[in-house]
Amino acid sequence: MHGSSWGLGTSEGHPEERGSSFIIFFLLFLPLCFLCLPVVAREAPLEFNLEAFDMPGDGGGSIGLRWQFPPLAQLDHPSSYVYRIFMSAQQDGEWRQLAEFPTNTYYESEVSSPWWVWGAKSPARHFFQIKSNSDLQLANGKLYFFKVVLTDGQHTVASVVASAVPQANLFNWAKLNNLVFMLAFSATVLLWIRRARRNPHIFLRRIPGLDAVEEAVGRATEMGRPILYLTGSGELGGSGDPSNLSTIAATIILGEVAKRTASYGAALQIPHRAAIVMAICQEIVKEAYLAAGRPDTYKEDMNFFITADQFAYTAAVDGIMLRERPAANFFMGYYYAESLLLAETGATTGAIQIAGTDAEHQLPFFIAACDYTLIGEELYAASAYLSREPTLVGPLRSQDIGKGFLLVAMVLGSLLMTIGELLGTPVLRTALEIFSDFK
Amino acid sequence: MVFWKRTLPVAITFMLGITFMLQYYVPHPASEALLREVSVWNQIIAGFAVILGVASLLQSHAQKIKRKAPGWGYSVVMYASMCSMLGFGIWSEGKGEGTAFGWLYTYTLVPLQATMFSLLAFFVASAAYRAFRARSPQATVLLLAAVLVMWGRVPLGEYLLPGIGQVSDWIMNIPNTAAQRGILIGISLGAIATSIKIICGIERAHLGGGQE
Amino acid sequence: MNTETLIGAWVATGLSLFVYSFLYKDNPYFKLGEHIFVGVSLGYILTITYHEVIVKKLYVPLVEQGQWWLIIPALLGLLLLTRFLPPIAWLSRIAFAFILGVSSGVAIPRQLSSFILQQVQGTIKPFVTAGDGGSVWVSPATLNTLLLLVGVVSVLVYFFFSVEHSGAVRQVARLGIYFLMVSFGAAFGYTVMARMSLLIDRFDELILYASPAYGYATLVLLGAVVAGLIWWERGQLRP
Amino acid sequence: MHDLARRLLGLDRRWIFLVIAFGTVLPLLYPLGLPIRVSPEVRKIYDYIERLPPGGVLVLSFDFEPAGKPELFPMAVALLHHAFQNNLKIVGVTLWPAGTGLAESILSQVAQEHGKVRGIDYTFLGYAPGEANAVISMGQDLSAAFPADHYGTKITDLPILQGIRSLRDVHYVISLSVGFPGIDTWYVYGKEKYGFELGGGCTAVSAPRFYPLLNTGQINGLIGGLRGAAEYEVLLAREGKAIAGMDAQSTTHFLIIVLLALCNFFSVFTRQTGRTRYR
Repeated sequence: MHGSSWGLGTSEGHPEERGSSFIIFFLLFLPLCFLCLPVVAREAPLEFNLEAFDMPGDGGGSIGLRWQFPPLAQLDHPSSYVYRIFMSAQQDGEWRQLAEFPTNTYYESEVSSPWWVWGAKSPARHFFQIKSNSDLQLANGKLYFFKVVLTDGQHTVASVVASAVPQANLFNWAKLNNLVFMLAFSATVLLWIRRARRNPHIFLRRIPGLDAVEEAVGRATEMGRPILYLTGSGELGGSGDPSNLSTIAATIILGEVAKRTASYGAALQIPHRAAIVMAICQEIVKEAYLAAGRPDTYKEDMNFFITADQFAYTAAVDGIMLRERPAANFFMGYYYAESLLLAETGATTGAIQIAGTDAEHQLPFFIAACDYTLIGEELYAASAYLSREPTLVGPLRSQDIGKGFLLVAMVLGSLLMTIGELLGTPVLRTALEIFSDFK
Repeated sequence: MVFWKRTLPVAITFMLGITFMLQYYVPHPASEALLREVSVWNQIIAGFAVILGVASLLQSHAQKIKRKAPGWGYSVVMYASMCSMLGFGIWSEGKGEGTAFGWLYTYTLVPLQATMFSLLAFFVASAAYRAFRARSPQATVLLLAAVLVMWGRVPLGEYLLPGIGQVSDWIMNIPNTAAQRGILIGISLGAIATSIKIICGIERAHLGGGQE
Repeated sequence: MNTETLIGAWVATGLSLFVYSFLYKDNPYFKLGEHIFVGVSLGYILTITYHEVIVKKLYVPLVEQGQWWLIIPALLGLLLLTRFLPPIAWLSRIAFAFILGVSSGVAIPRQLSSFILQQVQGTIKPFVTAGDGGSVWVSPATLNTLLLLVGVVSVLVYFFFSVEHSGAVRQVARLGIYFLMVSFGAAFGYTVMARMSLLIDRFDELILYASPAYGYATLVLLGAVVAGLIWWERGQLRP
Repeated sequence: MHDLARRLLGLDRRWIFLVIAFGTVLPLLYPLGLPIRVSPEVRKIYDYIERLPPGGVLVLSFDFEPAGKPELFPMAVALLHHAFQNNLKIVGVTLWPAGTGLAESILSQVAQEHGKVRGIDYTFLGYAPGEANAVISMGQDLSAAFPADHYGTKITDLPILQGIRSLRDVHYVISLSVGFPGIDTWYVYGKEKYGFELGGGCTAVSAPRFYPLLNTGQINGLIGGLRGAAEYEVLLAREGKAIAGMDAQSTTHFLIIVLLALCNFFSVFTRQTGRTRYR
């Protein structure tokens, strides 16, 4: 195994170069690696086996040093000894001391680097990293020499000189798992969008909140009272607006509600804050009435504009609720502080209230004041379910796959971790590093 | 024209998206320099985006004044206060200490915004009394957790019932963390999926604006 | 106390009371306060953006330090503003394409690292603690670990949309909804806490301004606003 | 009973407004001074600052605007007192344009109290636009992100920033955030790559959201809301606005609890029958 190269004291087999081939290697022979762990120095007395190498996966300017514990017990007062790290630009000239530390610090086992980059971390080795800083500049591509000295002030034992070249790396192997997950998830998303295009009827469960629509409309018809539908405070004006997704979802669900009111013959009122959203809703409602076969009952003034102003709009809608006493209120889309005032007034009029939002700060209030609330992603799912739009259905499906994968990973991972703990072996913990984040 | 209006923007998004997605994995100084430069560029563009956001609001108020729509006088007030803030701001070079610009900020903007948001305290109270009913087992659990947390996070609560502070700490640290973590993982998968759609040109809502 | 502070206190108090008059009902004083607020905040944001971005990050490096390549983001920024010129509004798409391309690309791996890998890593933990000499025990901490895992998993199951919620899935999802409700309850409590803190701060300041040092600003202006509201209500009553 | 309950529930809400107003004003005028327990998440930030070496650089990001002032201003003041007492160097910055004025005035006020000099012991870099991009560019190269500080001094001429080329070189970053951009931005686009230690302060509204990050150590501590600020003041033994507000916080919380209880009590008598509940 590569254990033999550790004693060479040169820069040859540094982890970065070995990276790619060793990934496959380790995946297959992981258990074997651990059998090789106890490689403690048994050879010559006070041999450090110092090794210097370019630190893997960085932009350069950094060198790693590792060496085995010398048998300290041979010394007279082991605890009085310290390590000193020296560096030089020439093989045999001008040594500069970089650091001094006690012999019970800087272990290799403390290194946070995954097994597919670092291999097995021996508990019998020290590790020290030298980095460029304002005092010290390590130039990429230049050869540097290092030695480690063990000393108690009077006696000194020096290691052989090791050398290495800092390099700017092209790939951060520690991020390999991140890249693999990213590629896998991207592929899943694109694949399922394609599948949804071919077959838009991929199974999606019905969102229970949508059943409430039926009942709410029925009740309104019975009582002869209108239904009030709000699309929230989203604008649909430009890019990057967090409220876009939920506002679009709100307009899609409006289509479903309008189909029901058309076939039952209930009145529908949709007060607006944003002109663009209103224009879109007019189209959607008109289409819904057409689809329900009741274009005659469609009225242009079902959608009406109040004002863009937050509190004036809220006061006006509250006024409508108190005067007309709608049988059902729908609050879909994105909401700010107005949610409280709207839901409160609606609750006091005794209307059935159905809310749906991804505005996390408003969710608790809606849940407490409404009869049914679509929580966050449920709102998107409801719109995908109703619209069957491939670009909504596909990602929803792929997100489910992602969630399923992570869920299984978490459950199995925790079980394996527990078993590892019971058996007292670090192997399983190390293997689970594929679900960890490394820098 | 389709090239300029549709193909080119989609191509730009795709190329930059892939480049910066992969940049993350490449520690080489050249790749880092690219990230540095583009992050500075994006900051400058973000400055223009602020103007874009403000301007659309100004437009709607300008129209209100032009049409003499009801309440247009308030729009005039809005313009006047904006212009005075802007005028003093340019004059004092954006420095707040000891300038008229700083005075306007401290005595108009700060109290107005803070007071606006403090109205919500009153609304929460009245909604608590009139609307927040334990109408289902789930809502009951929500309200109970709310009461425990409200009780446990104030000195009087801990004085009346020693130990309740630890209970509310536990709620925050275990069940709340679990649920928020589930939500966070779900939302992040959704956000990543959306980013992928944008990069691949499947999601083009941001390319609205201007006729086809 | 200097004159600026005194005038400032009166102005701040007056504007705060204008806003609070909404608690009575929507009225012209509130609308006035609201529009002044929108105006000054727009003016402030524009000023800061002008000085901190256009001058400091663009003009100075570009003109004084000769970083000519900053002309590219400046042009892209200007393209953004073509949104207001309908015939060439489509040019803004190029700028949006640039911003969104970069930000989406930058976001994907970082979100994966921060919110998925880190969170999954934080959930995968043993349910037992190993002690010295091969002993193993279960502690409240490890029970919490188990509870955390159960919570995360059941919430994720609740947000599964391509699986029918029946049988075991239904039970797990139901558990998930209760975790969600506890969390929303906590959020509810914390939101109440935040809102009350805002109110406390405002009242603290109004009490300060009610002192003789500030010429009883709060009390005088409170009287004035109430009188104003009565006068306005009377005007409303008249046909 | 049914009618009475309905009438009581239908009470004009302005009465409730009045109750809340009195519940806030009275304890502010006549404080009780009840003891405040310090939670572990706040103590962690305090302890971390205690352990920083004198002369260490703390980046304090004022990611809020006036709406967050009631909760985050006392927090910022307490943190600044603590940092200046321990002779840390403070670099202020904000990701929110409307936070500029507040950040500027808090920093210079507290610095003055401790006799600190601008440019040597502290500085304010100003508003950084572009949210994620702002953090990334500071992480890549501070002088590219901020050619000059808020007062127009060139970054390279500032003594405080000698040896600080990017966020990689700072000892601690604390984001006081009112929403997005804020703590998450500093983690996802900052600590994730540049490896500095990150602490968070936030309004109570957003606090529950940050507990998963606290649990994994992605942020090393969290000061949540006015209560968190009060705990910090207790640790510092320096009474400020947050401790003073705690009694009013107590009474208002209990008022809300009573209102909730009344609402649910009355609604038992008014509950309409025949309504199906969904979920």
